[in-house]
Amino acid sequence: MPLPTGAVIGIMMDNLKKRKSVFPISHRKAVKWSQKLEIPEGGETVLYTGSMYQLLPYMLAAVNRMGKMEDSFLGRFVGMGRFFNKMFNVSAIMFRPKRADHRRFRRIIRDIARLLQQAGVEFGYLYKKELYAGALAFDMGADETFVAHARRVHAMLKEQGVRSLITIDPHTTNVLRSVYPTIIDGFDIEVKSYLEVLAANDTLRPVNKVAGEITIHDSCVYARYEDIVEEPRKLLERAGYTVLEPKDNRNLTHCCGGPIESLFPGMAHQIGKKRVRQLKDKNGLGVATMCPICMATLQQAANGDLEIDDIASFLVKAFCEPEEKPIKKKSADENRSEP
Amino acid sequence: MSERRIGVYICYCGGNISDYVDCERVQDAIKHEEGVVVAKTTMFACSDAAQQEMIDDIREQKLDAMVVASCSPTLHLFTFRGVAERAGLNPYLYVQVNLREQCSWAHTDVPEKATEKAVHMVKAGIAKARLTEPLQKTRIDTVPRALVVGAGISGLRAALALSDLGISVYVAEKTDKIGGRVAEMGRMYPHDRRGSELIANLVEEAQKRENVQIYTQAELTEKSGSVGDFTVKLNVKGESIPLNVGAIIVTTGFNSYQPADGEYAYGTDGVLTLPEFKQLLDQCEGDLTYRGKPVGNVSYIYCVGSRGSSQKENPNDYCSRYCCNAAMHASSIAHDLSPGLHQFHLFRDIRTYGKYELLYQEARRKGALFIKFDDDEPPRVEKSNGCFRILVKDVLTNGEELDIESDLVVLVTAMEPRPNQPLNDVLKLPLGLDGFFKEIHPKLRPVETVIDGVFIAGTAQAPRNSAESVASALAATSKSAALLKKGYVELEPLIAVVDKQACTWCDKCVESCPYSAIGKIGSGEKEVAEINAAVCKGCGCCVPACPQGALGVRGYTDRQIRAMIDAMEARNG
Amino acid sequence: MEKGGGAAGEGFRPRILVFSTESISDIGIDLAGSSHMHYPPTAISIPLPCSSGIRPDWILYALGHGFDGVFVAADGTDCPFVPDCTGRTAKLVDQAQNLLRENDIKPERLKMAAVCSVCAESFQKHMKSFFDALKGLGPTRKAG
Amino acid sequence: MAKVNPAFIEKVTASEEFNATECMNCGVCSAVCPVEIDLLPRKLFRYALLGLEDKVLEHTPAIYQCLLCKLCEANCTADVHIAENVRFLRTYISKEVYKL
Repeated sequence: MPLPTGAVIGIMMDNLKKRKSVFPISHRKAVKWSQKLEIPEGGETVLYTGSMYQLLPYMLAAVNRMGKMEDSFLGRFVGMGRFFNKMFNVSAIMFRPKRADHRRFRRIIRDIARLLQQAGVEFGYLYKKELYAGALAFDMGADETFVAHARRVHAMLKEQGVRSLITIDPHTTNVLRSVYPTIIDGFDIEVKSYLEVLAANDTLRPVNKVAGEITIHDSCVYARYEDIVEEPRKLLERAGYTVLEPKDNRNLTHCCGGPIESLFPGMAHQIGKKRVRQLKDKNGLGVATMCPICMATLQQAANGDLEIDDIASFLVKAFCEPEEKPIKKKSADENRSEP
Repeated sequence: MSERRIGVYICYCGGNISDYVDCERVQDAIKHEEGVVVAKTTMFACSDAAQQEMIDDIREQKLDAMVVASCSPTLHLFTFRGVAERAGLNPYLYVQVNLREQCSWAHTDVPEKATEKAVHMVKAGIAKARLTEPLQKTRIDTVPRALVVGAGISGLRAALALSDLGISVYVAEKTDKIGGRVAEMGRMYPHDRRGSELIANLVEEAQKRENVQIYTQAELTEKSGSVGDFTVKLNVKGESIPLNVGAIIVTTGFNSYQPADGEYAYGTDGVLTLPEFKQLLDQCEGDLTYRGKPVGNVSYIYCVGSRGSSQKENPNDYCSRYCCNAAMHASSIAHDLSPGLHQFHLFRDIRTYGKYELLYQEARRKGALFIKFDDDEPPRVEKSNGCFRILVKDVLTNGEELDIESDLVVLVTAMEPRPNQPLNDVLKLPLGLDGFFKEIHPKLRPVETVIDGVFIAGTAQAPRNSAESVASALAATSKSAALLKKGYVELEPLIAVVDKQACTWCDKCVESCPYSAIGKIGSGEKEVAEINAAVCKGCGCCVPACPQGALGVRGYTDRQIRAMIDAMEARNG
Repeated sequence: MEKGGGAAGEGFRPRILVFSTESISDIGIDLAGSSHMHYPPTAISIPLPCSSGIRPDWILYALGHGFDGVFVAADGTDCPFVPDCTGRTAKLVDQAQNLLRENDIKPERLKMAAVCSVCAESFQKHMKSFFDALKGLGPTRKAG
Repeated sequence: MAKVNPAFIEKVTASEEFNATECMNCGVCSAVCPVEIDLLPRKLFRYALLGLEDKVLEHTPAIYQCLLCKLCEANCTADVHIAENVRFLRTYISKEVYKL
């Protein structure tokens, strides 16, 4: 039995309305990636994470739970969950992400910021003021919720005097760049993906020698909604890698299945497996993704068979000096859940 | 012994013939045939060298007939007639034998038998050649005037174009109105001007011309003479007017299919044919209303009267080709009148070819819905509670049965040929199976008819839209002008001949002739049949009709046919 | 005048005269040839302008002079001259069959079918089946 | 028997972006769909356009199974905004059915 669609969406939309994000996530967790990078607060140009990378550990946890629920009697309880969620944070209790997941997604944002710094791009960060952009609400057709949220985001950006945004994932890029202008009169904030910013930047040159073949997995949203196709290839090549093109690529890329993960986990998994088979056909060092959803979904589908990582992780090896390892507090159990 | 001097050339066709037919054996078998003075084989009869050799032979050997046994006459009959002409030999003394298509290629499996057959074929060709006679083309001076029958958009446009070329034109319109169907059409694609406006402009222009004369209530009642010089009579409001013209262009237009009573509820108020609907649209200002009431839903049913769909006997098999485009355009106009209108197009296939695809796109963009039905399960129209219910199985949802309420039902009706019986009796133009006038060749001679000097254009010939009609009208104009401007015409001499001795004038031949080419003249003591050389097409229909065997077609005479049969007979030979 | 079918020897190959037409059926027959579609090589044609111009006595003449069958490859509805060509030709064939009967020749020796400009295959079939039928009938022979 | 309901047609076609009338029913979208839902999007839009509300709602799961990946759009010969159209149907359902 599939999950009750209305109830699942309902929980997420309620969260967006009440807690300004689809899954409630603490500010502390959201900004943790930026430690010691000394990024100024605010400014005209800001790096806008849109919380997507930070949300992914929660989504993985949720999907893990719901994937088990999909065909069980538990599925019926999701409907009731919505009722309780309005009063207290059900999703925060139900889905407890793994510490390792938090760490690997934080690492990617950090890599992106370091790449921008290395390229001499001047940018700030809104820290705790930053808000989720609302892509999921828009995709689910919860237009009223989405529009209200978008207005809130826009007002905040204006208040902070932001004129230009550097986004780091396709969904946030698309929503801010292509959807906001259709619902907010006079929306005049420039939105660029960091891939576009870096590709157009001439000062970014490799500092370490890297080599090998990397299979590229285009994001549907980057390729088909935002026409960002050449930039990631250019960057990988500039870094020193050879780009391998899988069967379905560029503007005909094959979806990872991720977008329906929260409603139809089983089906999403099948699509992910299909894509993994295509990617395996042309495999070198690994597969580069440019969307946290793609990365997570494909990694699950590959189940360790294939090295899949965010493009930023590959780029940072060539363009940046290795970072000093952050001091570990004890040897924590990596699979331990943390809220 | 024959006194003829015949040259025979057997072509290898580079192996196409000689690989299966032993050409030397054929040569041996025929070289002693009566009258043969030259018998040769050649690698390619059509090559320049071979042609020159023939010319030399004709001149040096004083040949008076020639046979080339090569490929199909459709390829090289005129080539070798030309060879004869260049050598000073009358081209009608040439005979072609089709060895390639009808012998070597057809019998590649039995070369021995193919060779035997080739011998028979060449012998028959020689027998025919032996009985050839020199013939001359008939030359007739032309009259620089033309008659256009029908004053619709095609006729009027043809008249102006002829006038431009300095050819005087008479236009005969049967009704009392000029402009035909286009005058009633309302807004037209793509310029969005009204049909009546287009017609008014043409008429205004025609009236300025001294060499254009339009007769209304005028019917063509008689035609005699022949290409380049016809004498015709018009009955204009009861008065008979004789005219002398060199060419006739027939643009008599079409009839709109009238559905049978009850066909898709036709006859019920609110079920309209497409032309009726177009008139309704043309009369509406502001919202689309019918009988004073606003229209909310319109359903169109396509292919009514076309493509075998009709509740009448003998349905039209053809696609009327203009109607999909016209319905799309009407739908678009209707939407512009009432943007809130819901329009449902129930179709079998959409054929908006060429640029008309844009109309289809436009209609869809304006919200028109297209519902495909199966040929075997046409929609049903029921009247209930003051509106119509259309019941249709939608092919694209796997046969979901839909129930659509509609205020109006528009039947997208076919174009049909006009029953022009009196005119057909006069002109004797052949009709196609579909009942429209038929051209000689749909691709190569699209506006000419078997009656030389009579051309067809517009929807008298086939269903088509006004742009295509005018294009064909202008084609007919240039064919007419090419004929009349030259000042004379030459006619093929391979026509019927009368053996005056044998003829007893029983007039059986007269009725057998499809072209009224046979008349009567006095010959000494008696009356005999006479062939009008300018009208006869050489079909030979009169030949078997004559009880006396007094008729024959040149090139296919009784003597020639029998001689060929004799020559082919192997058993006694 | 005509002997029975028994006169046909083992090697009997009936000869067929085809009356074809220059602008229609010859085009179809040509197409059979250019497609290398084999038919009995004893079939041989005399082209005319139109099948409605065949004299019935030519048919009788052919059957009296060595041919065992006559096939009229008619214009059919494609005729460029007369719209009712099929009817006209059929009438002539009727007359000719009567003529054959009068002369004690089996009317089955005359066959008519419309052969259009793309009717290569049907022409081939007609030739083969007519050939076989004539084989059964045996040769036509002039008396005496 | 399915009653064609013009009022529903008007509701679903209210968005300027909803351009499913331009669909030519070629089926390429269904052929390339990674989800392999044969219903989507060709037939779904037909139900919507014909005003067959029940049929549309019957296929709610399919409407949410769409990845919005636009692979169909990249292959669409009629430039139908398929993803946006699907999203619009979700909007309709979110509002009218889920009352979100």
